[in-house]
Amino acid sequence: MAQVTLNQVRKIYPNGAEALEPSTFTIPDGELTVLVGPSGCGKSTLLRMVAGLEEITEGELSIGDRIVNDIDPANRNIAMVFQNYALYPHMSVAQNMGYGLKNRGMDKAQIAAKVREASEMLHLDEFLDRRPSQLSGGQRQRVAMGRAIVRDPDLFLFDEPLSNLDAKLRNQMRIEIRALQRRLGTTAMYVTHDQVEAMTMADRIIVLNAGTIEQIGTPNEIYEHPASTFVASFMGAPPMNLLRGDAKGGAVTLKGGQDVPHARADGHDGPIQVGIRPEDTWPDPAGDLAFDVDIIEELGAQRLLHGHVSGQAFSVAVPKDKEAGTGNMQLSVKPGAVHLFDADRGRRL
Amino acid sequence: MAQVTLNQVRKIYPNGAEALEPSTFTIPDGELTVLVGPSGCGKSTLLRMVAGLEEITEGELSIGDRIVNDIDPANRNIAMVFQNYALYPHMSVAQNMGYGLKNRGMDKAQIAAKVREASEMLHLDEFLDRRPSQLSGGQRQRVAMGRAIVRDPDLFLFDEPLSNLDAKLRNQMRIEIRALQRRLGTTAMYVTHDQVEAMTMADRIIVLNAGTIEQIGTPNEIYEHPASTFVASFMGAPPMNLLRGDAKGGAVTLKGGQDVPHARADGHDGPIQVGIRPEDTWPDPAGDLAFDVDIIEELGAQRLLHGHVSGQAFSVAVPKDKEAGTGNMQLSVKPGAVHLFDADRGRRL
Amino acid sequence: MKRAAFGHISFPILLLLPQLVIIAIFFYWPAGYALQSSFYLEDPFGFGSTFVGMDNYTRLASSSSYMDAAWFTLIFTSLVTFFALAIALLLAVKADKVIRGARTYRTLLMWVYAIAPPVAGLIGVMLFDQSRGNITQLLGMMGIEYRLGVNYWDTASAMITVSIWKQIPVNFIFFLSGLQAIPQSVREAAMIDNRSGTRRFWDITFPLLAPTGFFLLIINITYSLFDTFGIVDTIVKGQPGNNPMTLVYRVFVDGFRGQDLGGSSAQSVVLMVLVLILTIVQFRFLERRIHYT
Amino acid sequence: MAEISETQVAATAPTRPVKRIRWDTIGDHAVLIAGALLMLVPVYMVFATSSWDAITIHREGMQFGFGEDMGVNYNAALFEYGGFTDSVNGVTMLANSMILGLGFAIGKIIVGMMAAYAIVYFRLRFATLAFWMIFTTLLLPLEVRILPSYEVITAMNLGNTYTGLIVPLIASATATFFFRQYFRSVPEELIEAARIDGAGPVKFFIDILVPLSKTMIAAMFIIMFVFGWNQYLWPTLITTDESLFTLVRGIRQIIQSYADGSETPDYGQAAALAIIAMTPPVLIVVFFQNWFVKGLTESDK
Amino acid sequence: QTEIEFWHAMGGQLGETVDQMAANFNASQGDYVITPVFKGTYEETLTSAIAAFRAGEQPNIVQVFDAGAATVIGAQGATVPVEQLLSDNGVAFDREDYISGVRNFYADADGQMIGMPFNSSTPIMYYNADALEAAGVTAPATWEEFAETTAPALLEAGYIPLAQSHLPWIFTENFFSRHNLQFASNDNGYTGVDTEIMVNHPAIRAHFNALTEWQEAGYFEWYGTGWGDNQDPFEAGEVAMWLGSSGSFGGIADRVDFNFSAAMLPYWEAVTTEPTQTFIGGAALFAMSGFDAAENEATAAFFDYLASTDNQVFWHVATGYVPITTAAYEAAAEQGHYEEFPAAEVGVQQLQLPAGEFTRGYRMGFYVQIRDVMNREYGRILTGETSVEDAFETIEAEANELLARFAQTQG
Ligand SMILES: Nc1ncnc2c1ncn2[C@@H]1O[C@H](COP(=O)(O)OP(=O)(O)OP(=O)(O)O)[C@@H](O)[C@H]1O
Ligand SMILES: Nc1ncnc2c1ncn2[C@@H]1O[C@H](COP(=O)(O)OP(=O)(O)OP(=O)(O)O)[C@@H](O)[C@H]1O
Ligand SMILES: O=P(O)(O)OC[C@H](O)CO
Ligand SMILES: [Mg+2]
Ligand SMILES: [Mg+2]
Repeated sequence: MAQVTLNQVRKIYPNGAEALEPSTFTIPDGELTVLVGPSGCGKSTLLRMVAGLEEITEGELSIGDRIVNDIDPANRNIAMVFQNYALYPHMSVAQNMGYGLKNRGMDKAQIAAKVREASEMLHLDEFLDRRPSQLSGGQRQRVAMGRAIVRDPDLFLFDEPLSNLDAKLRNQMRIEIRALQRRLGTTAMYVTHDQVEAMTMADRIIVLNAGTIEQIGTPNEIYEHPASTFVASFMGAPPMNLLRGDAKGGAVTLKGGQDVPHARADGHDGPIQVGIRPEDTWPDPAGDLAFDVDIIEELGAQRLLHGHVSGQAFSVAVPKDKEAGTGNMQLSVKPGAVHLFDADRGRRL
Repeated sequence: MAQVTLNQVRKIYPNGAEALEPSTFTIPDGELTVLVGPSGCGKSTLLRMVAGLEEITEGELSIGDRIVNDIDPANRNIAMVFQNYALYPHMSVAQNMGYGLKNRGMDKAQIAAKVREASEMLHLDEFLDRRPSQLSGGQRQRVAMGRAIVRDPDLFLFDEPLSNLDAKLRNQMRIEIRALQRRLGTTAMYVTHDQVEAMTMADRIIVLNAGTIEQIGTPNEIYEHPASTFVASFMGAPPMNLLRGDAKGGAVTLKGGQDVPHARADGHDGPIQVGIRPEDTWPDPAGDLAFDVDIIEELGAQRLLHGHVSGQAFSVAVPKDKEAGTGNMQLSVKPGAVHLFDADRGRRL
Repeated sequence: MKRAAFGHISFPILLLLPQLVIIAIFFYWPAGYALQSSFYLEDPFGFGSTFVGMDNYTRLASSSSYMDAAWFTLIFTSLVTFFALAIALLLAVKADKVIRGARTYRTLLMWVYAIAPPVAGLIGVMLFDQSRGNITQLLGMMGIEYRLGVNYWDTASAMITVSIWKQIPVNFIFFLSGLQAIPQSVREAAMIDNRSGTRRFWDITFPLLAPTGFFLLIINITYSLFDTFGIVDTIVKGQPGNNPMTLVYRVFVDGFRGQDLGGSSAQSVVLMVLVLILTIVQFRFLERRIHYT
Repeated sequence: MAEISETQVAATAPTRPVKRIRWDTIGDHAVLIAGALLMLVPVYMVFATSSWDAITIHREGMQFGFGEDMGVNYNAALFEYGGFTDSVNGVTMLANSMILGLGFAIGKIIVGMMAAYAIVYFRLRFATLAFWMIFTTLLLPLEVRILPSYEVITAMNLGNTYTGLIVPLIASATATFFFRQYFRSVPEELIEAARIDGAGPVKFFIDILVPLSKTMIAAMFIIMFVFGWNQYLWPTLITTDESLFTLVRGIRQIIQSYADGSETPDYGQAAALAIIAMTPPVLIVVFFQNWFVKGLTESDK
Repeated sequence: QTEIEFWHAMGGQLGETVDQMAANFNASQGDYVITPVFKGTYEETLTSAIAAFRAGEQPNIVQVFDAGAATVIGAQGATVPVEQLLSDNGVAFDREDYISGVRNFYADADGQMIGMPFNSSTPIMYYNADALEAAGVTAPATWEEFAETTAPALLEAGYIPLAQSHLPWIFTENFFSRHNLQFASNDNGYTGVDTEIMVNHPAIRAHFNALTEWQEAGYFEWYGTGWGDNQDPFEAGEVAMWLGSSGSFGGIADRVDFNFSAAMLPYWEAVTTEPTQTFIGGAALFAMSGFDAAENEATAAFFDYLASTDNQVFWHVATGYVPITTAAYEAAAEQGHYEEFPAAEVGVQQLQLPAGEFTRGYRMGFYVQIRDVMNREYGRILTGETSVEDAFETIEAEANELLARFAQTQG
C-alpha cells in the first residue's frame, strides 16, 4: 500500500549542483530499505524529496498509488527523523514526541501512554520534562527518533538516526526499531553509515554514489555480489582488497605476476580488477598467494595484517587468537570468494 | 606543556542535574585521549568545561601550568569540533575554516594555503565557496573538523567529529587526524562512539558512566582488563557476555550449574560475575561449555550465534567461513580470557 | 544572558555608556523634571510657582472628563494594538509563505510606512471628512450616516482605523524579519508533523516568533498610548471638543497647548506609572513564557 | 540492479501531472492583495490628488482620477524656493530630511545594538538594572518631555545643529529592546564556536553578530529612518534656521490652514510633497529588501 | 546692522505674505534685518517661545493668539509692552490711531498696549446672496428676525439656514461683547488674577436653548468642533448663512461660485437694543524682553513699519484681516477696496461700533483649556447628551477651577 516509487526522479539544487541523477526504483511496501553511500552522495536529498521538503526537479514520485510531487509533506503521512534532529526548541521532550499525535486528534491519555512507551524504549523517561537545549547530543537524537516512532505513519524516513549513540545503545535501538517496523509493517527508508546497521536491518540496500544508484539488493547480494568496485570497496570494513590483473583465456594473473586462485574470467581477456575480502583469505603455509606483511593493526576481536600482494596493497583479517607476525607468508583464498570487475568502469563481470 | 589536569572538577547544571561528579585526572601532554561512555554520561560537558564554554561548578582545571577556570575560551588556545558543528551560517566554507586564523592575525595568503590544505584532506575543495546550508550533513561535519585542524592550538577538542561520515571516509579521516595530531604533538581530547576509532586512535581511553570515571587506561588495558562490568560490556561489539555464578574455593560455577573453565577466583567465595567475550570462545565438540544456539545473525565478515549457556543469554562470534547451525553445541574458551567481577558493584576482582 | 557569556567588565560598560548617557540626559532628567513639576503650579515663563502637593493628582482623580479619557484610552489601546498586530501578522505570515511575488508584496506592504504622520493624518481626515470624505460618501451610499467630529463613536472609529492602518507596516516589517529568523529545519519538522497550517502556525511558528511578538506587543501598546496623539490631533483638528481623546493627547493639550505645566506633568507621571506597571506585569507574566533559544 | 530499473523506466516515461490548483496559495495571494490594497489605495489617492489644483481638492476631497496640474505641483514642490530667506526648496528639504533620517537610524541602531549586546552577551551584575533603566524610556515619548529636552539642547548649545536634532530622539529604548529580543534567540553555539576561534567581544560582534542580524538591522533601519525622516515637532521646536527645514515641516506649513479654513491650502502641492517625501523611504525599503532573504540561521538536513 | 528674529504661526499663503512684508522692511532701510521663522500652529509657536525664553534663546518678536494672551500678558517681565517699547525708541505712538475694537484687547487695565495687534479678525456673518434672494429675505440683524423670518424662508427655499464655526469664540466670547455683558469678574479679568468667569448667564443660556430648538427645527446645523467642517457646507451652497472670521474672506472668495456677502453678527433684541462692538480674534505680536537697546530699537522699527498705513492696507487687502488703524481703513476705502468687496468691510465696521463697559476684551488664564471645556460641553448639548443648564454649570465650575489654578501659578 505504501510502496514508494521513483520514476526518473532528479534533483538539481538552485546553485546548479545535481544531487540526484534521474533515478527509477521502487521501495516495496512494508520493507525497510537502507540507503548507504559516501558523504554528500545524495541520501538526505532523496529522503527529503520523499518527505516533500525538497522540490523534485524532474520526474515523478509516488507513495502508494498517489503521485505526490505536489502533495504537502503533512499530507503524505510520513514520520521522519532529521539528520540534525530539528527538535522544537520551545517544547519539552514529551511535547516534542507527542506533537504529531496531538495533531491527529489523539486523546491526551493515549498520547501520554504512547510517549511513555517510546521514551522507555529510548531510555528517555527521566528527561520527559526537559527542553532540548538541556539534553546531550545523543539524547536529542533519541527524542527525534521518539517523535517518529510514536506515530503510525505510512512511511518512516530515518536520516542517520543513531549516529550519535554509543555502540551498545545503538545495538539495542537498532533491534527495537527493526522489531517495531516489522510489527507495524510500515515501509521505511533508513540512511546510515554503519555497516552493521545496514547489514542487519535492511530488507534491501540501495547504494548511492555521487547522485547515482550503484546497486539495489538484499544485504547478502550487496555483500556477496557487489555490482561494482565502488560497492565492493564501500561495503565491508575493512574494505575489499582490489588488485589490478589481466585475464587471458579465463585465467587471471595479477599485475605483479601471481596467478589468482579460484578465478575464472572467461570471455574477458585483457585488463581486469580482482577483489578479495580481507576475511576471505587467511595465512596458510600451503596457500597460493604470496603476501608480504608490513604492519599489524589490533582491533580487539580481530587483527588486521596490512601488506602487499604482488606489490599491490592488500589486507588480511585474522581472528585475534591466531598468531601473526610481519614478513612474508602464504595465503589461502576461499573458493568462490574472488570477485572480478572490468578494469575501467569497475562493473562486475 | 599543554597537559590538562582536572582536580576534583564537578559540574552541576542550573536545573540540578549533576553531569560530572568530582573528578581528578590528567591528560598527558601530546597524547590523544579518547572519551567514551553512553549517551548522556557527560562527555560533551567535560569537553565544554575544558574549552571554557561551561562554567566549572567546583574544582580546578589547568591547561599546561595555568589554572584556567576563569580564563576566556579565546585565550585558552584550543581548537574544538562541536557535536552539532556550530558553523557560522553567514560565512562560506573557506571563511568558516579561516576565521580562527584570521583572528590570530595570520595573513591572507597563508590562511588561504592552510584552508586549501585542510580542505583537500577533508575532500571539501569543491565546496569552499558554499554556505553551510548548502552542504550535506557529513560535509558540514567536515567543515567543523577543518575549522579545528587548520589551527595550531595547544589542545584539540573533538566531540564526535566523524559521526556523520561513512565508514570509508571515516577510516581515512581517522588515520589522517591521528597522523596530524602526532606530527604536531598537540594534546587532544576526542569523544567518539566508534569502538574502532577509540581503539585505534587513543593513547589512552577514559570511560565515563553517568558522570563518573569508570576507568582510565590504554586501549589494550581497557579491552583486556576492564575495570568493571560496565567497561567490559561497553567496550567491544558484540559486547562481552556476563554470566552470574558462584565462587567457591577459587573454582567458579555458573548459576545454571556448569563450571567455568580457566577461571580462578581465590578468596572471593560467594556470588560473582563471569565475563567472556564472544570472540574468545568458539564451537568445539571438545569444549567444556554447553551452548544452546537460538538464532544466527550474519554480519558480513562474521556471524553471531545467539543463545544460552546454563540458561543465561550468551553470544559467540564465528568467522563467516565456519559453518554453524542452531541447536546444542559445545564451546571452548580461550585460556586467560575469562574475566571475573564482583556480583553487586561489578568491579573487577 | 547567554550561557557562554563574556566575563569582561569594563567593555560592556563602555558599550552601554552611550545609551545610558543619552537617556540620562534626555530621559531621566526630563522625567525627573516632570515628576518635580507635578507637585507645583507653575507660571510657564518660570516666574512663579507654588507648591501644591498632590493637588494636581487629586484633581485628576476627581475629573470625570479625565476618567472618560482613561476609559477611551483603554478601549482605543486594546483595539489598535490587537488589530494592528493581528492584521500585520496575518500579512507577514502570508508574505513569508508565498514564493511568487513575495518581493512585490513586501515592498507594497512596507510602503505605507513611508508616509509622514501629518500626511497620514490628513489622508485620514480627508477620507472620513463629513462633506467630502470618500469613505463617508461610501458609507452614505450604504445608508450609514457617518459624522466625523460630531458623533463620538464615529470620530473614535476613524481614530482607531487610521491608527491601525498607520501601524500595520511597522508590525509587518518586524514580524517578517522575525519569521525569517525561525530555523528552517524546525518548520520542516512541523510540516511533517502537522497537516493543518493554522495549527502549525500556532504551535510552532508563533511560539518561536514570541520574542519579536513580545517586543511588538510592548511597542504597539506604547504606540497606541503615546504615538497616536498626532493622529488624534489631526482628526479632531486640534479641538477635542466632545470628541474622544486619549490620555496622552490630554497631556499634550493641557501641557504643550495649554501651558498647564503642573497639571500635565501630573498626567505624564500617572501615564508613566500606569505603563510601568503594565510592562512590569507583561515582563513578569508574559516573558516567562517566551522561549529564546 | 540499476540496469533493471532502467528497463522498467523505458516502459513508463514519466508524465508530470498537470499542476493542481492550489487553493491555499490562491488564498494567500488573496489575503496579500487585499492587504496591499488596503494599505495602498490611500497612497494611490494621494498620488492622484497631487495632480489637481487646490480648489478642486478642497471642494471634492481626495481624487481617484488624474488632473492636469501634475507638472505644476511637482515643479513647485521640488524647485520653487520658499521660506523667507529663499534658501529652501524641495530638494534642500529632502537633503535635510535625509540627514535626519540617516543620522537617526544609524545612530539609534549603533547605540541600541551596543547596549543590547552588553546586556545579552556579558555577565554583568547590573545588566538587569541597566536593561530596566533603558527599558523604562519606552514609556515617555519625546512629545511629553519635549520642553525639558529643549532646555538641555539649548544649554548644550546644540540648537540649530544636526546633533541637537538627532541625539535626543535616540534617547529611547526601542532599538535596544528589539536587539535584546533578537540576540537572545541567536543560537548559543555561535558564540561558543567564535570564542574557541579566538574571537573576543569586538570580533564576535563585528564578524558574527552583526552579519547574522542583517534582517533585523534592515527592519530597524527602515523603521527608524522613516521615524527620523518624519519628525516634525522636535525639529520645529529646536530649529529656527530655514536651511535646516525638513520636508515634513514643509508639508505642515502648507497644510497648516486646512483646519481653520481661512484660506485654501495648496493641497496639490502638499500631496506632491508628500509623494516626494515618500520616495526616499520607499527606495530604502526596496534597497533593504535584499536583506530580507531567508535562511541566515537556517540549518536543515 | 542689527538682526532680530520673529516667530510666527502663519502657514501657507499667509506665511508668504509675512515673508514678503519682512523682506520689504529689510529692503526699506539699512540698519535692521528681521528674519521671520515659521514655528507651527499658534500653540506650537507660543510654546516654542516660552521654552526658548526659559532657555534664554527667545526671539525678539513672537506672535501670540487671543486665547494665549493672558499667559503672555500675565507674565510681566517676559515681554516689553509695545507702547513702552515704541516710546522708548522714539517712535511716535498714539492709541487713538487704532481702531477702537483693536486697541484694548492686548492692552492692560490702563489701556497701555502690551501686544501689537497684527492679524486681527472678528466674527461676522457670511451669507449666500443668491440663497437669500431666492428665499426673498435679507440678512437678519437680530436673532429674533432670524428665527421668525429668515430661517423659515431659507428652509423653505431648500437651504440649511445657519451654521457657525467656533462656538466659544462666536457664541460665547463675542456673544458677551456684542451684548455688552460682563464675561468675567475683575473687569473681564483685566484688573486682577483672582478672576471668576461669569459665563453662566441667563442670556447665553437662552441663546443656546434657542440654538437647540433651531437645530431641531432645521434652522441651524452643527458640524462639529472643527472650523472647516462648518464652513464647507456653506461654501458648498448647502448652508445659507455662516458665522466665521472676517479673516476667512479671502478663502471664501477663492472657492465659492455663488454671490456672497457679509453682515454683522446678529444680536438678541431681547437682551439689548444697543448692540456693541465685538472682540478681535487672530493674534498680536509681542516684543520679548531680554534684549539690548539696539535690538529693541530694531523691533520698534519693525512695529512702526507694520503699523504704517501702506503696510496695513497691503496686509488687509492681501489677507482679509482687518486693518488695525483708522488711517489704514480709510486708505483702503479710498482705494475702492470695499466697493469691490463689500464683505471685506463688515469686520472693520463691527469693530468700530460703539464700545461698552465689557467690550475691551477679556483676560483669563488657562483660557485654551477653558475653550476646550466649552467646546466639549457645547458639543454635548448639540448632540443631545446634556442640557443647556447643566452644561453651563459645568463650564462655569471647571473654568473657575482652572482660573483659580492659574491664579496660583502667578503667585
Ligand atoms: N544545559 C543543560 N541543563 C541541564 N542538563 C544538561 C544540560 N546539558 C546537558 N545536560 C545533561 O547532562 C548530562 C551530560 O550531558 P552531555 O552533553 O555531557 O552528554 P554526552 O556524554 O556528551 O552525551 P552524548 O553522547 O549523547 O552527546 C546529560 O544527562 C544531559 O541531559
Ligand atoms: N541547499 C543546497 N544547495 C546546493 N547543494 C546542496 C544543497 N544541499 C545539499 N547539497 C549538495 O547536494 C549533495 C547531496 O547532499 P545530501 O545532503 O543529500 O548528502 P548526503 O548523502 O545526505 O550526505 P551526508 O551523509 O554527508 O549527510 C551534496 O554534495 C551537497 O553538497
Ligand atoms: O481664524 P482667525 O485667525 O481669525 O482666529 C479665530 C479665533 O481668534 C481663534 O481663536
Ligand atoms: Mg545527509
Ligand atoms: Mg555529547
